[in-house]
Amino acid sequence: MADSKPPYKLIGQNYTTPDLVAKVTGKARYAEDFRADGMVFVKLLLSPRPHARVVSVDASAALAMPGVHGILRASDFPAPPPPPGAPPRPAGAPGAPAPPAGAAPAGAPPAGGVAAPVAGAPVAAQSGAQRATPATAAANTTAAPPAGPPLAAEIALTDEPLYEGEPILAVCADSEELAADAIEKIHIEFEPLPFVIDPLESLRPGGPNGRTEGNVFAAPNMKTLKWTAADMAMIDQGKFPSGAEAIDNLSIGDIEKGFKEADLIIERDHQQQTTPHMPLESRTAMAFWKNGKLYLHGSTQSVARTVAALAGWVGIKQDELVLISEYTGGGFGSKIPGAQTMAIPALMSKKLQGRPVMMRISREEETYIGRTRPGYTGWVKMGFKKDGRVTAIDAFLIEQSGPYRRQGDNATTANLASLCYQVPNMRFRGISVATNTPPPTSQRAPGGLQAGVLFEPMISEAARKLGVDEVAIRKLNGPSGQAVFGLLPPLPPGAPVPANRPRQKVTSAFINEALDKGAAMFNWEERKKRSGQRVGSKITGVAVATGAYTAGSIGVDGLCIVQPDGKLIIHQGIGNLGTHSLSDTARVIAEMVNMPWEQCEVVWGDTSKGLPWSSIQAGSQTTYAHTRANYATGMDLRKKIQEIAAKDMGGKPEDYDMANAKVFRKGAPGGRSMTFGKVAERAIQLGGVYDGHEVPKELNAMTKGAAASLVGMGLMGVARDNLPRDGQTYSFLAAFAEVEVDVETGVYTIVDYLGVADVGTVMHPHSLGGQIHGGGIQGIGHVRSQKLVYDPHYGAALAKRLHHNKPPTMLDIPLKMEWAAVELPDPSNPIGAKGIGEPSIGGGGAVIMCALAAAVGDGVLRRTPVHPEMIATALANGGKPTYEPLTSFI
Amino acid sequence: MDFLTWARSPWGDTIATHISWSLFWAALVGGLLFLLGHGGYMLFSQHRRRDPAEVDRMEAEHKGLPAKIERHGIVARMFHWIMAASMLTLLLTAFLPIVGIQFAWVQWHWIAGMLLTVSILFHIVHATFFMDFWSIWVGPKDIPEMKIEMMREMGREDLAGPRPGKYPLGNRLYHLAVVVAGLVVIASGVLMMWRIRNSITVRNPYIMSDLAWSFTYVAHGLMGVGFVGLVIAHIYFALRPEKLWITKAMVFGFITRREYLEFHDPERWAQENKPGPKVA
Amino acid sequence: MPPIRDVMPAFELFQPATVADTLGILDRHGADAWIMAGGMDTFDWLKDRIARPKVVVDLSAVTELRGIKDAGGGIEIGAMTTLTEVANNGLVQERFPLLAQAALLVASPQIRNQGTAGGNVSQDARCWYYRAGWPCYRAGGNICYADTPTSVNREHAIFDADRCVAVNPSDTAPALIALDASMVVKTGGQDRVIPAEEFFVGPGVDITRLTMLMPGDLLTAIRIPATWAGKAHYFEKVRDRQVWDFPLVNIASAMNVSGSTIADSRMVVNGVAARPYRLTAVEAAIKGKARDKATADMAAEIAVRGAAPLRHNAYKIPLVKALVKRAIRGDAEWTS
Amino acid sequence: MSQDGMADAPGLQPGVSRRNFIKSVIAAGATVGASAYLFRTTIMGQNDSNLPGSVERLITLDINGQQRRVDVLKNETLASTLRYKLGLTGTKIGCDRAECGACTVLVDDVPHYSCSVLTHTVRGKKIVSIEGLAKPDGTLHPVQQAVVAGQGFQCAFCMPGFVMATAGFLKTNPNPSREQLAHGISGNLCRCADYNKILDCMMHAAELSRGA
Repeated sequence: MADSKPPYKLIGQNYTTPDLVAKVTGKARYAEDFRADGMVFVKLLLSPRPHARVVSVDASAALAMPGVHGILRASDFPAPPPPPGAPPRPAGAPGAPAPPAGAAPAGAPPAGGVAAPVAGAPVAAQSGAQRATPATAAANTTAAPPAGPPLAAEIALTDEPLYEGEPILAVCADSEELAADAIEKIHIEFEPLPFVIDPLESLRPGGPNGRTEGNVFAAPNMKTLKWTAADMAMIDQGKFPSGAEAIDNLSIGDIEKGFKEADLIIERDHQQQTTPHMPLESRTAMAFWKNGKLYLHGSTQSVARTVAALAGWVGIKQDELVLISEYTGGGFGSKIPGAQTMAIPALMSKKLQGRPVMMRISREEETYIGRTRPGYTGWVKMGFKKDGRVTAIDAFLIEQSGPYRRQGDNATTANLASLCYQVPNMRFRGISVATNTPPPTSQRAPGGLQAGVLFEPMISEAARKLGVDEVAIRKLNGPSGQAVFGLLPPLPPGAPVPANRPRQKVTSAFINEALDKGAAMFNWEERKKRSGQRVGSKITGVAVATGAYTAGSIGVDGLCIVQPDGKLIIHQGIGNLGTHSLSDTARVIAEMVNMPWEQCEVVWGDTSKGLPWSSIQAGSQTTYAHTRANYATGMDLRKKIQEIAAKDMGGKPEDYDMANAKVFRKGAPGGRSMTFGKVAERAIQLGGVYDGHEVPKELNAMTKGAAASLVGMGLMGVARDNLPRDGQTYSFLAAFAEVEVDVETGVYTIVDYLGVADVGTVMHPHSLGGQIHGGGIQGIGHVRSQKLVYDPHYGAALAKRLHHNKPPTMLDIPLKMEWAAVELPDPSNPIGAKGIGEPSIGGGGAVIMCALAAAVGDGVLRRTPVHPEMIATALANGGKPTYEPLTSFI
Repeated sequence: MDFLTWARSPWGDTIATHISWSLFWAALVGGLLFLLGHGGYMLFSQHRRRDPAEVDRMEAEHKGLPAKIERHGIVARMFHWIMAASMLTLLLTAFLPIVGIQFAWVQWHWIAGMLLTVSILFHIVHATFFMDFWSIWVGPKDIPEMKIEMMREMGREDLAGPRPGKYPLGNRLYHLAVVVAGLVVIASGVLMMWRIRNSITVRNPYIMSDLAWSFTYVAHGLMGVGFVGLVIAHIYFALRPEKLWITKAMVFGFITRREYLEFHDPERWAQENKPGPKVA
Repeated sequence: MPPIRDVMPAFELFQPATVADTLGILDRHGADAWIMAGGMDTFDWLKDRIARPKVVVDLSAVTELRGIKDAGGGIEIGAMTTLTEVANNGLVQERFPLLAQAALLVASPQIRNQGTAGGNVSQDARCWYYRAGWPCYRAGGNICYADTPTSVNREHAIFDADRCVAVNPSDTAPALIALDASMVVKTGGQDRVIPAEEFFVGPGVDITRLTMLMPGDLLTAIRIPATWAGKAHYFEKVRDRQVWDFPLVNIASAMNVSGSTIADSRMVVNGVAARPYRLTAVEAAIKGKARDKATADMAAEIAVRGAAPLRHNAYKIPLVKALVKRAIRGDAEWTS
Repeated sequence: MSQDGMADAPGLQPGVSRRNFIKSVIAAGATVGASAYLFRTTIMGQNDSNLPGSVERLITLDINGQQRRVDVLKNETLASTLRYKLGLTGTKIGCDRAECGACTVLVDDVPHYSCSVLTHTVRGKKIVSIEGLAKPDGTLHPVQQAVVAGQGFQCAFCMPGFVMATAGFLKTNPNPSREQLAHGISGNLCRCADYNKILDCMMHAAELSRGA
């Protein structure tokens, strides 16, 4: 569709986003910045136990305190929503056709790491289990037959806390001080229940189950799985029992054949840590009711796609909710449709006849309820030909799945390996073990970051052992064009094997071009010679790694108005979580009608202002989805301007062109013209499709509602993305890095980092650089320091402070980082753009693992985070890993 | 005032961690008050002893008695003094830091505790099999003696009634208190060995629940504080002039024939016509 | 009582302007008074609602406690002098660069702008079990949660543990001991000058505090004698993050090197015991020895004698060894 | 915020149980004698303004060049006062534990974590928050200008703190190397990890500051 480099005026240019000045002057208002007359405060009572049943609550002393207004408990919430697992899975299941129009627009991309809130299943929408990876869908369809009732979905308060820190009740008072004092007067009696911290302990015969329903998630709910004594004996010796029983099974090809063909086989045990999302703004919310409507100031990644979820949590209709979230202080997957806890102030306010209720979430509370990326305990075996070609991968990954649902990152990890290495023979086995630790959800490239950290060091090791260049081995195995990928569920016993079981394909893959560009920029050939060289006490490690992730969905709407004052108002249902996609994709409409950006305004973040249906701000979908939707909307607007011009100035619509907020005959910008303001006035006179009286039937109800609220305001452009797409959209990143390891102390410095992205057309260089580096650094943080730690005896969180869970600081990363993009447009997007948020993180984490291995030796570092002592003691010990190889949460 | 110190367990349960150290002061003050009270009473009250004339008469009667009668054999004395040394060490190491004299006390405390435990175990075996086990115990049959002793304390020296056997009643009651307190304190103390690093146990504070530990620590503290009173009383009586003969016996092992006759009921602790000193 | 955090309990606040007034307030309130210097440790105790002092005595207005002055070739640092001032002070940089470096490596710029010299040495243990408000030995209870078969104790002690295995987290404390500093402590009308080494106490002696400061005591100044000015100094801190992290292990050493011989030295590591751990055996062993690799190797072995690692912190033994070697090596070329 | 959390319960503050209170009184009586005990009851109340070092709740603060009269609790942090008493919500609370830097403000030109400063300690000092950085006519401060020019930051929750930390640092070192600047503003976390672009912007800010 798009040529290699169309001459855009706005797209690809740096500009100042419309929210920036407000942010830099302190005027931008986040959820906690709102105050209202008579506002009262809630504080949460968190469970001190990792798993227990609340037997009794005596809050009489608290409620008797003057200034205490009430408490909210789980029983105050609306009837439990449909159980997870029940709602239909959107696109992406093997062989599934494209999603039906209007139903559930491809919210969740195949290996995408995001929840897809689906109208009708609002609460489940946040569930990671909802994420429809082909692996998830497939694994679930082939698991054991249904047993027992469906699992209750997570709600914001509970009477059976499943992890330490889970909120049990909320107390509302005139001040937080008073609410805190009141909480200390509440007496709760618990019935203790067994709990699980380390998943392996749960698989031990006689080991505890994290839930009364079982210890592992197996569709549609749970079952109890215990490994054999022989398996456990291996674990006690520090070796992962790769032959043990699994729940999820997916494969492609024939792994036995693949390993037979291999000239080199590498096998590794592996441990990755669970990490918190930890956005800097916690999930604070303020709510009040007015005229039967709930007004909620919350912190959410998506806006349009939070409405259904939040309305469901509160138990109201979507049109009874006004959601205000103009600024969100980060989410990274933890606030895709906001947070369930937003319902707490909403319901408390309802109890208090609509009085404004503020719920500030502290950093410690955020650490408990703010969601996590699940860690893995696992094992991988890879086979390589002499030339470096991957012949087979066998992976067994146990996921620390938290107490509520199967997260499924592990299946996504396997799926991505099948994409990135184009493996002919692969098997994935997985178990999602219920742990009584804070629940996971999608975290920036769920499964993708873990995949890079898991597989990429093995690719580098193979290259070293086979004498193949590390860039070359990645090019040899990497995908290109419309590469095919994906694993398949086992066939029912006895069923005939179909000739071509359908797999997925990508819309574009230019990872090889990214590797070439990066190698040139990084001076790879020269620098790799330094790798492994020691000067003084320091060894240099130089490495390359790749990462990939989903980068776009389809089927959402766009909406804009040209006003009689000549301004183009672009309405965006997108949340403002800082990625700039909010305005970057708005510029597509301006580009389509050749409108100076200064005369455009973006409306966002307040559902009372008329916002169109949008993708979720997750899964790196937004840029792709909304360049398409806004392209369609811009074309609609352009067509309508041309039609009005033709009506007023004669000729055919296609004779007209436009620039500088004027429409004129093609090739005659100086001739007779109409200003857009005039066009808008005419549109209002004309009515019908022009001013929003008539809108396409295919639009989402939310867009229709928004359009209806804006009828008669000017010329309306509105459209749904009906553009075709053949395949799934993925973006890629090639990362290069150099590290310096002090072998005496194990302390290492990341000297240099370069990320080269295959993201199609560059929309906004400043923003793209920020995403490439931001993702890269989050990957670095995962590898070098971040973690969650629990005391196994009490099941209690220990790493509750930032200096415990250690997000990276400015001095833990290179002083200067570089980035580039290959700038080859994706053929399935009219602008050629793809997403970048998630593809950037896996490569960043992976390349540091690879560089450390280049410095200190292969196979030494098999767990993250890589603390200095792991390096120092392993080196002192002749390269043998000396840490606990399989223990979680330390 | 709380008699225990309370804390919130990691799971939010209220648990007792110790006895309140004010109880230590109470025991100390109580012990000293008793000492003053008893001393004062003894100063002003009539000393009850067998009439010397009667003793003379008895001495004449019991010609078969040796001049020196063994009261405590060498093993029993060793046990007593080892126990005394370890007990004093235990009390000093436990309570000096509380009164503000700070030093690294734990190692001394547990070593002394282990010594005490071993010596008590030995004593139990020894007393069971090699000593007159029942001579130290108090039972219902001692009630008449108790009554009469009380009356005698009130000055009714004229009353007839049983005299003590080998061990005076006070002695035996004291022993009973020490047995109870001692067994509790060493049982709890031995458990507490798992709470600290030492060369005997492998540290594991989780061998019992938080609640069970609460009881353990409170019991240890209560009995430990109890020992403050008991030890004060013990030392006091050991040093009292009218009891010095017992103290001397604990040092040298024997009493004189006269002391034997003066303080004991030869019926209840027969020493006549015995072939040599009894095995202690 | 259910846990609730991040809401400070109420307290009475005093902001005296002089040391005399401060001592009066402390005397009046005894153990009910909580001294706040920079507050960087205090706020956690208050916000966690673990400490609930009736009275907080804020020293920020006591100007006489601020500043660094020359004291006969040595220096005297007022207890309320900020760490930024210590790190940037010309006298400190010139005479005692290891102290300047130690101060510069504390936490983050804002913390150093507010945290004080007195507060940094007086701060409490950072053991995450203790800081969670669990009733451990250090909190007056009867258990160490960090030394059990299942505890996560990567950051805990390898030396001189006695029931409690928490470590002293200070960066400046080992530097001050290495420089043979002393602490000026006032109580009521009484002044005491205590050698820095004796200022810190281990759990064997007092399991509930890291320093000898008792209620009513006020640390007013730190005095550093001229003895080690201009000698060979070394400070290194190993930590997970390069900002806002406590030392896994740090080392402070001052050596008097004449020619290539170590005439005398003081060497202290921290993060390994409840009090900064002075390596007196190393000091004695390297006295009069050549400053070379053989001496460094020998010193490293001596340094870790008696170390008793826990389940997750055995790495501190080779780390102490490495740091001792590096301290002896200084900027020299040879590597281990 | 309760304006009178203290006044409600002099001495018997919320959370201090009666039992502990009585215990402390007994302890006090035992250690310092009866006169001190009587004295104590007065100082635990509000009626103690004549004692040295005692604190008035109604104070005047110099904030962004204005004198603001505020009723400040004894246990109130500067971040709370700014945000909840004075409506200056540009200062963000990210962790409330002096770890993230989002609440950074200038106190006499020196960057401080305002979540961990008692408001009473900044009486008589010059406070500048993000709202006070631009000139009254709206001209942005050089640091703000540089952020706008370089499209710095993503979610920007950390931005006010970073901007204040940089503004403060540049006063002490107007011509820093990139490394010096990184160290100078390293006390602020950015979870979007836009550090590289932030540093680019702030180096530009140093240039602009020198030019201005």
